[in-house]
Amino acid sequence: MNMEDLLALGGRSIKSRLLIGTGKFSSYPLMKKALEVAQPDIVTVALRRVDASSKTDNILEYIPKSCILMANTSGARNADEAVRIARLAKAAGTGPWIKIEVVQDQKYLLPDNLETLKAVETLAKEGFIVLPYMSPDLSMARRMADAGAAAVMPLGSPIGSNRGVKTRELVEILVREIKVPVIVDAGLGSPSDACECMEMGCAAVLVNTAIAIARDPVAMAKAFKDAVSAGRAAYLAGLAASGNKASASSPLTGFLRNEIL
Amino acid sequence: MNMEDLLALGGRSIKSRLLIGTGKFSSYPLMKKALEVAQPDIVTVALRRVDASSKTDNILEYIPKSCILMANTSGARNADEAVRIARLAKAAGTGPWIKIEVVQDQKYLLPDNLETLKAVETLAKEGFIVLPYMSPDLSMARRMADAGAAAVMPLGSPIGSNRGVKTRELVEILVREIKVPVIVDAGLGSPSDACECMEMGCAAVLVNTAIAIARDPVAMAKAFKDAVSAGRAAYLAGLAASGNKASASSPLTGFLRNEIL
Amino acid sequence: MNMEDLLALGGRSIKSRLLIGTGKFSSYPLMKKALEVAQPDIVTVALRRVDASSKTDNILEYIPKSCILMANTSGARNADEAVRIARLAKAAGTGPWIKIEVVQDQKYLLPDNLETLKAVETLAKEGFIVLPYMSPDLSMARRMADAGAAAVMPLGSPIGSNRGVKTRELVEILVREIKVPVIVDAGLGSPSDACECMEMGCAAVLVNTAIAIARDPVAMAKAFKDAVSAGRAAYLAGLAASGNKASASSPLTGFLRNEIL
Amino acid sequence: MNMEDLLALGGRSIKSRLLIGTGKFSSYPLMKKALEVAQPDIVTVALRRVDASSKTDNILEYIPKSCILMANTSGARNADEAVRIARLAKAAGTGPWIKIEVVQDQKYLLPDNLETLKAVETLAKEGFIVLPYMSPDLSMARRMADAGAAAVMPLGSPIGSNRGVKTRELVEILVREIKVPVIVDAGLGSPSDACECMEMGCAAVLVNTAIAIARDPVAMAKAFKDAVSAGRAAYLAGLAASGNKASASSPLTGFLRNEIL
Amino acid sequence: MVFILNGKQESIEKPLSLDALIAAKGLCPEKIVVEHNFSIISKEDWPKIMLKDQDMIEVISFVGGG
Amino acid sequence: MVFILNGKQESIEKPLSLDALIAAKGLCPEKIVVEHNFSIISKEDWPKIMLKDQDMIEVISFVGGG
Amino acid sequence: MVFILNGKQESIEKPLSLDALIAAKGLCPEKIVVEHNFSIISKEDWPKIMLKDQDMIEVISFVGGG
Amino acid sequence: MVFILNGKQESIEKPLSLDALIAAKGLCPEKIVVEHNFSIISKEDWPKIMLKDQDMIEVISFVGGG
Repeated sequence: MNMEDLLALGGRSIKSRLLIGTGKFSSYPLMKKALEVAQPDIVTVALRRVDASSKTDNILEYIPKSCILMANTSGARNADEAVRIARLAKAAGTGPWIKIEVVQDQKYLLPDNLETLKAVETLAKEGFIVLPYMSPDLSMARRMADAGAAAVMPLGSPIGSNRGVKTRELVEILVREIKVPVIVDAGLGSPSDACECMEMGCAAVLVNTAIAIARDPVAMAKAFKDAVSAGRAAYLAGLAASGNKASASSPLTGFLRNEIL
Repeated sequence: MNMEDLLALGGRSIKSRLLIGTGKFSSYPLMKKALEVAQPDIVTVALRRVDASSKTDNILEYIPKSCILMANTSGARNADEAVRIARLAKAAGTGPWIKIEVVQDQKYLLPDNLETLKAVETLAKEGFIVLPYMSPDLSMARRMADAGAAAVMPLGSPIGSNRGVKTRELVEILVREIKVPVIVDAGLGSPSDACECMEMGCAAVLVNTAIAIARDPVAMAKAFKDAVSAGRAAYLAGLAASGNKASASSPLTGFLRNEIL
Repeated sequence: MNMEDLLALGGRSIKSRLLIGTGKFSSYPLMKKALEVAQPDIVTVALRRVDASSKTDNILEYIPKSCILMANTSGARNADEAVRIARLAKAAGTGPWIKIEVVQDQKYLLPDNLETLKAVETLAKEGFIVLPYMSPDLSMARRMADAGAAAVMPLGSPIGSNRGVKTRELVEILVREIKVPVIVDAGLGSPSDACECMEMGCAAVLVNTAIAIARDPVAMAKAFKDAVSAGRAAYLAGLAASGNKASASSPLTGFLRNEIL
Repeated sequence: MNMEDLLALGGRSIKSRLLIGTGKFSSYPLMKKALEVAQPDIVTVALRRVDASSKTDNILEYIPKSCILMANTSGARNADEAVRIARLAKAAGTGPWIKIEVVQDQKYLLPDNLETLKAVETLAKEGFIVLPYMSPDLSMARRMADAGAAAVMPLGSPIGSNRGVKTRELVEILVREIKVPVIVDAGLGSPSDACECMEMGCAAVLVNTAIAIARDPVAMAKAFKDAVSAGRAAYLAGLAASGNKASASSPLTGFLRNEIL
Repeated sequence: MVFILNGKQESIEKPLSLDALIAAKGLCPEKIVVEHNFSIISKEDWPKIMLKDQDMIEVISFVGGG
Repeated sequence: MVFILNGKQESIEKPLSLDALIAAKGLCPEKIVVEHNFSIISKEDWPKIMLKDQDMIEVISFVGGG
Repeated sequence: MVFILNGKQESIEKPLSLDALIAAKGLCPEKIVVEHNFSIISKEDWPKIMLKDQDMIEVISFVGGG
Repeated sequence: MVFILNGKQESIEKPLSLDALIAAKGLCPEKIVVEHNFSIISKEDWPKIMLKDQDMIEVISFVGGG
């Protein structure tokens, strides 16, 4: 893949278009191995109350130092809570990168676009690099971009469902119409799903569950990495149009008829 | 991807699960570059009457010596013609590898499974390594395997249509039920299509048009190569099941409620 | 279909779950015939400046008196304009029924959920029966319902595109989670699309382009009417689950083996 | 639906394009009710060894006399067995109509196209009206038609799977290329599936499981009947093409801008 | 004196009421609604409204729409 | 003497005709078809067929099927 | 005197500073962030904060998340 | 005397062997295969084959194909 194809995001030049989430791995060491093979530039983490009794490791020690840490605001049910978590995350040392995730609906974990927009407005003003997880809607994506979102992250299908890009129709429109990068987040279940997103012209994808709960998360992480660069390369190389009829790839050899020309 | 994951085919151990067709490239040198980056083990060619007047190059000089040459029988309308072309190809030096392609229908270029089966029977007896291009039908695929086909090559969609794996329902059944490798041939339009086939458990894919007529065939060849290994790796790594509901990848942080536990 | 299966909407009991739009018909008399065969209870119309010079007929004379007239706010780019059009429509005699349509994007004509929500709030307070055309997003659909929308009308695909229910994943969630009726509006291109929506549990569908520009709009109107009742009936009759394996519908006759039992 | 739109099949003019199978109903009286509302012209039955001990009713007494009885050859594993069953059926009084069903594969119950073709040749010569259940393959469908099949019946998906028209790509080609009627058999799970087949230009559909195991088979039978006529009507009425962009169905009202023209 | 009717400027010499304007334009009262300087005027009030300079009048009716 | 009826072996002492067998089994002639050693026997010929040792008889009727 | 730590009420007899609390709980300062009555307190300020009755303290750290 | 080469009729006066024909046509032996009256002729046998009237010769080579 073209070495010069870097993604400009939050003032950085991002090499890997595969963002990886750190939830659901059976162990930190396993997660570390997966991150080492996938080599993401951006890795997401969450925040939680410390349980003084349990002596769990510090997850940050298992994430390559080269990675940009992006905390998410999971658990937030409105803009204020998201803002509060973002500030805690910054104080805790993840720096300015924040994935806004505001969810009211506990069944499908679908984002609340309106509260998410409010959080984008506040945090962008405070200098955060804001990547909102959102429901694919052009009008709200425009507002988030105008409010200073560094990218928009529409869902492909519900978080952890591994159902793929079921929202393709709407995501394709975002890709064409929104001026900031479009990163598909949530629901991608297989490398071919991620590859498809990149072929559509998405700037990147964020994957967590499909890697973390695979039988072999390390091999799956590598598979996603390769599929993402393949899809990006295909997008840049110009996919041929599809047609309804067949078009021979071999000459329809004449000699078999023995016709006298 | 696991170095030991080789495909046993025709008595050989095949490393690359991407077979490439050589038709439709705008030039032989361009084709050569594409083959050099994609590094296929098996490359298909066709036969045609020599035109004494035109001084075209010898395509074989543009195909890496390391590649297995597999002639196809394109142009054949029945088993006898396919057998005749196969023998000519062998005499011309492609060795025992032959892709059987028997087509009556000139609009969709769909294979004739019955004549194809007859050609498989004859050529397998003659010691050819026979890979039949076929319409995805379990009963005929079984017969071809029993008749000595080294693999079966069901179509994803019509040749050159770039429509993808429209026959997924039937191809998946072949993968589960047929004892020889299943190689999807024809119709794959993008790397994600190829990746999807590999995730389904196909042994390999054969791609020509989608690479040859891409804006940048060399980059597209590389993209297909990466997507195929990604899909294979994902198959081996065990894709997680997909579900109808969401499943949180982050803890639903408790501290925001400030509830007194 | 069960005679008692009526849709409670805006204080009325609606018999036909096919709402029809009146745009794009080649003539008013043709539209009249289509409405007569489809027998919708609710028909949408738009508003426009009178052109004193042209002596066009009054469309209302071509709509059966029994129909509920529902004006749309097409042309509105924000809530204020939508409210203004709604009031004009009411003054012009369509009564309290209003379809809110607020569109900024002129390429895909996608609704602006936020301005649409504001218009719902204002008009519901004024006593309108408000049906918002919206982008399928659970959080905004909930707000519209809470603000007094009589139903929510998510798009299946862009207006006039005839692409079908490309937003199925999100619409299905609305059907399960939203307490007001879900009516798929826009993009339904064929009776099978409408039938599919009803099988999913949608309360109704709104169709215009697919009927108006069919070769035979009258026959197509009847086809949509039948497909909608078929889909509704299937939903009520309880569709059987689908499986991955086959399940014989005939006994696998024993006598052919002539086995001695 | 147009009264003159009759299907010429086996020398008869068929009014209903919904053929119904009689397997899997919880009781004969229930089946009878379903047949009475769906009013099929053609109904399929199977043959089985009489169990002298059990005193089951005669299914024929529960099928309207007006229906054409078509026995299937389920249980046959090759052409000879199918021919033998066909002759028994004729002797038993179903007359010349026979659905050929030759299945080797007991997991997916997929038809054996080659043995099916042989049975078509034999039975057509004997004067049977032969409708072969087949795997959607153009070359074999052509042979069956040439051998005298009255129609070809490609599967939509495996028998009883209720998965719909997963073979659409291939069935559409049969519809365009085969000179006899194409009737989709097996796998149709919902009325919208049946409607879709008819919109594609199929001559008819054969449904059994989706009706028989619905919660309310009688209502479901009616739903399929209506969906089939809707789909046929839509096909005749000329479905409008679908597009990628939106196309306004309402005038984009000018007065809101208050611009001075 | 000038006024704006459906976005087009028009000028008149002598005083004119809304209903006279509608009549003059040959518009059918049954099928239209009239907005005068952004407020909707019911038919019975048309005679009471005398056009003033720079008045903005919109005359609207129904058309096909989805 | 033994014969096979629908795959089950049965034995009889004295001669038996097909129609007698059908009657003995209480099968309704209207709804069945009988195959004797692989050839279909029409109802009128049932009385003519006397069972022989090792005869194979199939009695078939219609059931639900798709 | 009582205070709320991560939602659990705790009581102490003698005065306690934030850093003393963290130390007492055996929490590793490097991996946590502390919120005192809804305002975030940087490590260097922990010693300055003496717990008061009804104070609400949250101690947060990173975990895996998508 | 006439023969058919790749579907085109050609005529010659004096006797001609297959290898002479190939040479005359300027075809590169390495990249072609020759069929003479439906049987494939290996390069070493080309000189032995003298063209006869109505002979049918096909000269084939590889091209791109999928």
